[in-house]
Amino acid sequence: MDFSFTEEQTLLKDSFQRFLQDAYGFEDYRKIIETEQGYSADTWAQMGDLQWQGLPFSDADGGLGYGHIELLLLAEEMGRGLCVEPYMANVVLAGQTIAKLASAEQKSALLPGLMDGSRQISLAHAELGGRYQALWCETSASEQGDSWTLKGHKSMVLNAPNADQFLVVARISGATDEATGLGVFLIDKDASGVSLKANKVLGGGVAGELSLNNVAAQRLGGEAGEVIEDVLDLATAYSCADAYGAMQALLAKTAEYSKTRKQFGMPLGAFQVLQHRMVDMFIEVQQSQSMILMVMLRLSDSDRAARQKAVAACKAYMHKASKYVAQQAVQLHGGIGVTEELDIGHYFRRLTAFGSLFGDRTHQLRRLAALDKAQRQAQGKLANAA
Amino acid sequence: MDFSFTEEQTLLKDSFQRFLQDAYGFEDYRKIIETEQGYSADTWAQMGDLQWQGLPFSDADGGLGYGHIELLLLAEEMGRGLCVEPYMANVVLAGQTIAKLASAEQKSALLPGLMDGSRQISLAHAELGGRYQALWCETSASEQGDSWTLKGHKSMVLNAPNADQFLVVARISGATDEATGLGVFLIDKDASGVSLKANKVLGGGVAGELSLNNVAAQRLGGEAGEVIEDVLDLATAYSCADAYGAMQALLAKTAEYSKTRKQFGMPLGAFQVLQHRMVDMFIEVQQSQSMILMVMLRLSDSDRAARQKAVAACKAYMHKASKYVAQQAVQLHGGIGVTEELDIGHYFRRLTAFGSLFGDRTHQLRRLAALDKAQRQAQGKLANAA
Amino acid sequence: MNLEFSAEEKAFQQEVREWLRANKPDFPPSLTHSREQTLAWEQTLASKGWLATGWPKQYGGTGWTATQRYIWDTECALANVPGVNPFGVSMCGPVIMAFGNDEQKAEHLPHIVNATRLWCQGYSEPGSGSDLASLKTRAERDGDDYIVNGQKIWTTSAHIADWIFCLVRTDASGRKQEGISFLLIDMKTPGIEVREIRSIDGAHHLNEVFFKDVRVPAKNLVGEEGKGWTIAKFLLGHERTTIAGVPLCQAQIEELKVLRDADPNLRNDPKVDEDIAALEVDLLALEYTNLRALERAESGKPPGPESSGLKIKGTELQQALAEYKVEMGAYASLPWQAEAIGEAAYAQATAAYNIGRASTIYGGTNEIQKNVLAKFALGL
Amino acid sequence: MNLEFSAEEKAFQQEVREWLRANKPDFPPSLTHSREQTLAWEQTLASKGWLATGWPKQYGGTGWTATQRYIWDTECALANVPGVNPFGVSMCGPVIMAFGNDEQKAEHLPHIVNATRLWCQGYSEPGSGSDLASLKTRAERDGDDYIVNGQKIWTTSAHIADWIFCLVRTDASGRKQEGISFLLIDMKTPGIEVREIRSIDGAHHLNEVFFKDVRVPAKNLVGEEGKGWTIAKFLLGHERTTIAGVPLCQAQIEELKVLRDADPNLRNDPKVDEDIAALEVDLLALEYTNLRALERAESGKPPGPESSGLKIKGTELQQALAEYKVEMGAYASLPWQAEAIGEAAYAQATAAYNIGRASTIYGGTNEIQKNVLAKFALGL
Repeated sequence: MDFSFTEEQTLLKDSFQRFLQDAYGFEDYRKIIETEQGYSADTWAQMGDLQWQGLPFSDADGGLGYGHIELLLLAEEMGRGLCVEPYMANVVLAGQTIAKLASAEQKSALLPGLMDGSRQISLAHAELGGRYQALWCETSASEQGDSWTLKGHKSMVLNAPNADQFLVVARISGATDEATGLGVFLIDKDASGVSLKANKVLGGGVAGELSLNNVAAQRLGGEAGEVIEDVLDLATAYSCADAYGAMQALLAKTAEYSKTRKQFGMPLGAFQVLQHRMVDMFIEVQQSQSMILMVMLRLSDSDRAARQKAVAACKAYMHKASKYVAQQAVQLHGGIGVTEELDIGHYFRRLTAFGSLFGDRTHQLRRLAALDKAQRQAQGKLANAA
Repeated sequence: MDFSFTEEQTLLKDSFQRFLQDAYGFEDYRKIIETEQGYSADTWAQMGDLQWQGLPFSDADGGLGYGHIELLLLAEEMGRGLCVEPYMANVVLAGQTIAKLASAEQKSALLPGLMDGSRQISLAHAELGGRYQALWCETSASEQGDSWTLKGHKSMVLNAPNADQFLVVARISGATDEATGLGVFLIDKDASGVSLKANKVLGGGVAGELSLNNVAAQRLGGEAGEVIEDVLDLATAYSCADAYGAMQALLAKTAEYSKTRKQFGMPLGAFQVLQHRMVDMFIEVQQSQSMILMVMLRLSDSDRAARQKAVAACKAYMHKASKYVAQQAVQLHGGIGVTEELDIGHYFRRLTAFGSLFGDRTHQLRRLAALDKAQRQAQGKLANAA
Repeated sequence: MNLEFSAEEKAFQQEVREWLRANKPDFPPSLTHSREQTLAWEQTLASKGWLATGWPKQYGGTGWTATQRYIWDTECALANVPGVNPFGVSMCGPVIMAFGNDEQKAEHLPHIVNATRLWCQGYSEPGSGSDLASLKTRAERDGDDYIVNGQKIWTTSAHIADWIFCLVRTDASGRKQEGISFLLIDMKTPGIEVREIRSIDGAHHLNEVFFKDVRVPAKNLVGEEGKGWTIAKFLLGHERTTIAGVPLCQAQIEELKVLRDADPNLRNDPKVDEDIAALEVDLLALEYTNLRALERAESGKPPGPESSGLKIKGTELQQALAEYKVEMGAYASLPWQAEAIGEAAYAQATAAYNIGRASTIYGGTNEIQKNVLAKFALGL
Repeated sequence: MNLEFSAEEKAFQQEVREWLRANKPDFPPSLTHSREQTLAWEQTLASKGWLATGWPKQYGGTGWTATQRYIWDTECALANVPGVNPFGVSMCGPVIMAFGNDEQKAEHLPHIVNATRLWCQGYSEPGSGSDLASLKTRAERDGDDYIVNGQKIWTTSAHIADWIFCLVRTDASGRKQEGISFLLIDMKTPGIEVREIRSIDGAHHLNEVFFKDVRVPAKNLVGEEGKGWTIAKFLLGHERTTIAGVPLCQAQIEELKVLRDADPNLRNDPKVDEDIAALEVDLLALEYTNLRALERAESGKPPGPESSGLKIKGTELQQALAEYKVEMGAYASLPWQAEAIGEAAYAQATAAYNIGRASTIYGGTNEIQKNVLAKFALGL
């Protein structure tokens, strides 16, 4: 039994933490989120120079060859440091889709720019009609000779306004909610028939509503359903680690504030009710850490259902835990906690956005129950049930 | 707008409270619940002499002609006083079924004895297979000439071991969960084919599992579905009022205990965390009181759905509130709260039983949602929905 | 026991409903109305004589019963019209009626009841949040004036207000509750500076107000010097019957149902039905607790124990409703300060959830409310 | 990072599983085993050498690693065998090993490890619940003996125990934590009276123990006179890695699933699936927090911050599981001290829910745990 990180992992994490501390003070962050593109092009370029974007790609793909543990350690620092650079959109969502699905030729065309920060790509997967169902897809792809044509609408395409290209999940065959018959297609942002409406996103960053009206597209690899599910699971785990970083920051800042802020002649932290509230926050942070460790361990399980259960359980737990920590951090800060001027409110928004991304607690509990029932069925435990 | 009780109602309530205080000290109660019959025959007879059993029956039926408000005020005192006399089983469940369904001849045969306490009757409605569905019924009734024959199994027949007769809900026609095709049938406890297994019940009192193997029966009135639903709703409201009385007692006793019990040199009630806990209990008691008043007002609504919604909402709220108050009362009493020797644990058991009787919070929330959706449908608000 | 409206009350309800339908403003309610919007709507109400719903007729109020006010509040919520800025009508006005002199009444009440002056409230200070009595803003007597120095914070609407009522310290020698006075200050007085505080929802509701040698005529002192704490307590106990926000919650539940019924993912999900039913049950309990408080107010009785939990339960429910709406919206709740995607109703859901966290903080945190309840309701 | 069991550990797991299957007692686990049942099962374990799983080999323990103990606890829960009375093996034994002299070790450890003496714990007193240090039971030195007078309460198993270890006051002059001593007392000593306390679940677990002029040889003092509080703290910090009750919770979740799958009303209700999944998620977090604590113990590190919440979260989850089982049972949960109706598993559901409320009270209430955490984990 071993829960410790390697020295290399610890160094990596510490060095990224220091990088963010230098590049990303709270005042820098506040300016960045007010810009139209919603991230710092300078920081993004520096990250490219330092190869942070290349971290989870294999050596063969030109990356640093690290695994999901290192990726999640990075995410934790993103959350702690309120980093709004488009790492998840480019590196996790688009990058891992390409890495898992694309041909060698496509990879060599797309990944180098993605890794050095010069090219941005967004994955367009979500559609409002499907709520959180990963593979619900009305957007259609039809083949005409060598080329594909896309038609449909994608929502909440993260970082879309900054993207040079889009990866679009589209349906080639089958019913709207079927698991098979899906492909991933590459299009240029300026291609004919593409229209994009930009939005800011809660918690920082930007996104877009993408309308596709007979857009010519290039297909990446083959059947895409499992890859999309796996990439969304990795992105969910990544966002959990990000949330864990933010929760730690909120707890530390709240405990600190409670020691200095006085009311009725006593520091807030001397009131038993507030002490217990912070203990409850502390316990939730500890339990969340356990869930992150659990995901780190299980994401390398050879059983796909075990990986999915791990991610679903982690998000289900942390959605609730993160709401509690965020809400209580605001409550304990009082008035100053509901302003833009203090970082507390920004962590609150980041954690609120976390809850709704890629499926909320209810969605994940249902996934978990379905996966568990399938397993029990396979084990013959449901023999008598109907 | 008027939430006040009449002077007569207040007098009635006070006099029943005094009656219980005299007849029913905690030590009396503890002896009674250890007896096989689970109630005090003396007290029951005294209550009959004082006409308490006749309270909710109409003048025409030989009763005192009071309404549901007086009945619920009585129930509140039952709960406060930990009274385990079989009032709900005889007067509410069986009594109101007879009053609403039976012929004049049947009433005059059954009600006088019920009202003076000399005759006991239990309503056998529940079947485990139906969970909390009021009209789910596998027990069958078949007609042969003038007489009926019952076959089936009824569960949790309250006060059954003390009953002289049973009223059995049985299906004449239709599918197991259909709302129509139900009748109520009278049988003697000693009739051929009747077998009864006696149980003690959580929170006091006794019940029985009733097996009916071709039992000859007399039918009461006609189609019984609506009457059964209405009687169970009244019994639910009655049990809510009972729970409200118990909750008040727990709050008062806990607050009192917290002022005298010292730990670390201070009374428990001086610790802020415990103060807030008791404030939360206090608020739940206040909200429960509001729900009881709401039910009292709405139970006379001419709209049946409005009455059903009121009862469902009250029970849904109070199941949760009563659990909170009971659990915290035990927690604040510490070790002594989990013994038989203090009344706190007995209130806890009474409130636990309350939760499971006639449908828990989940059941009632679903009823409420279904009733509300039906109403919206009727109002045309669901026009676009499918 | 009886909760039926009388025939007169039913007729009143009908009249109110029709008037609101005809006179509803052309902008939707929001947390950040401009000065122009605020004045336009309040003057519409004032010209009908329906602005000061809690005031007696002698001061230009409606003279309504508590039941009429309940009907009014409910109809306003159902009609989805903007709320009325509370600082003049619900706070400063009643204080002047109860503690002000004739000159103050003549000077201020008409402007409030006609919505020709907007007010804000100068209570909180950077160092005194829940511990209001520790406030430090000084008012020193200088001839016929007070010279005011200090800072207020969390001042809602200070940027659109004409006047501010302030708690100031006129004497620092005794217990901290003593030496506090209640002062009315024209916001145009030299030395006052208003700075925006941007809120967690990205909007401008709140301000800091700085006072530097601000000269305030002594005639603007309400009540006696040093007795401001009495007035502060009077205001805290005021408006118990509307604090729970029941009508607003009712409108919000209805909105959740409409949103549910419009979305196949939600209307075919029994859990959503159950969740909404659970919120509705909480609201029903709150409504009846509120009605009990209203009945007591109506019959002139002092507030009973039922009223004490209204703020706690009301704000908790408001927060639960806001949180649930965010979760119903799923991806549609994620755009920020942006146009809606999907159902328009979700565009502001997250902002409302964010700023709604303030409801358990302002006006005495819920923790403070519980401290008070422990003492007065339970004797602990 | 790695959580795979090694080949040796897997073989051990297999061995344990098979042994438990072959040696499982013929009575089911309950909260109220008789003395005969307790001795029978513990002596079965002892004869295999598997009773003292936390002890080093030199005293007859298993000498197992923390991982082996985790495997053992998990397999025991899965096999549904009775637990071991903790007062001898997990409490008195470790105290004697750490603080006792050679004579005491020779006298007591073999009886514990062979299950030839049952122990109980004399800590709580009527006036000292959470405030243990305020205990009043006196032990006065009289030649080679102490004379003990006073009363203990909530003494689990006192009615079936041979010996009791007690905290007693040997000096009342200083701070209340000082002057407390740790004394071993033979329950057959004249002057000891045991009275039953019937619990909320109707069963007999607990007792009051009265001491009237009970003469205890001074050689039964463990450690120094007046240093009992040090031993008490040692015991409180002990057994951190099993306090959460994870294996038991796992067995209970599995039971809930089996009950669900057997009942069409439950297995066709998606809400039940979701509720159970929510409990399972909480358990998974608890399990990994427990594993973290175990890993630290394994590698000889002091308990980390993760271990502090284990008792709080563990007892809350145990209570939630018990409560949910009652609600799954519906009417089948209502019979009391009676035969089952419907599924046999529900017959004891309510009793378990009732007595389970004690888990957040004993061993330091969860409120006390949070006081301690506020101080040590957060520095408040």
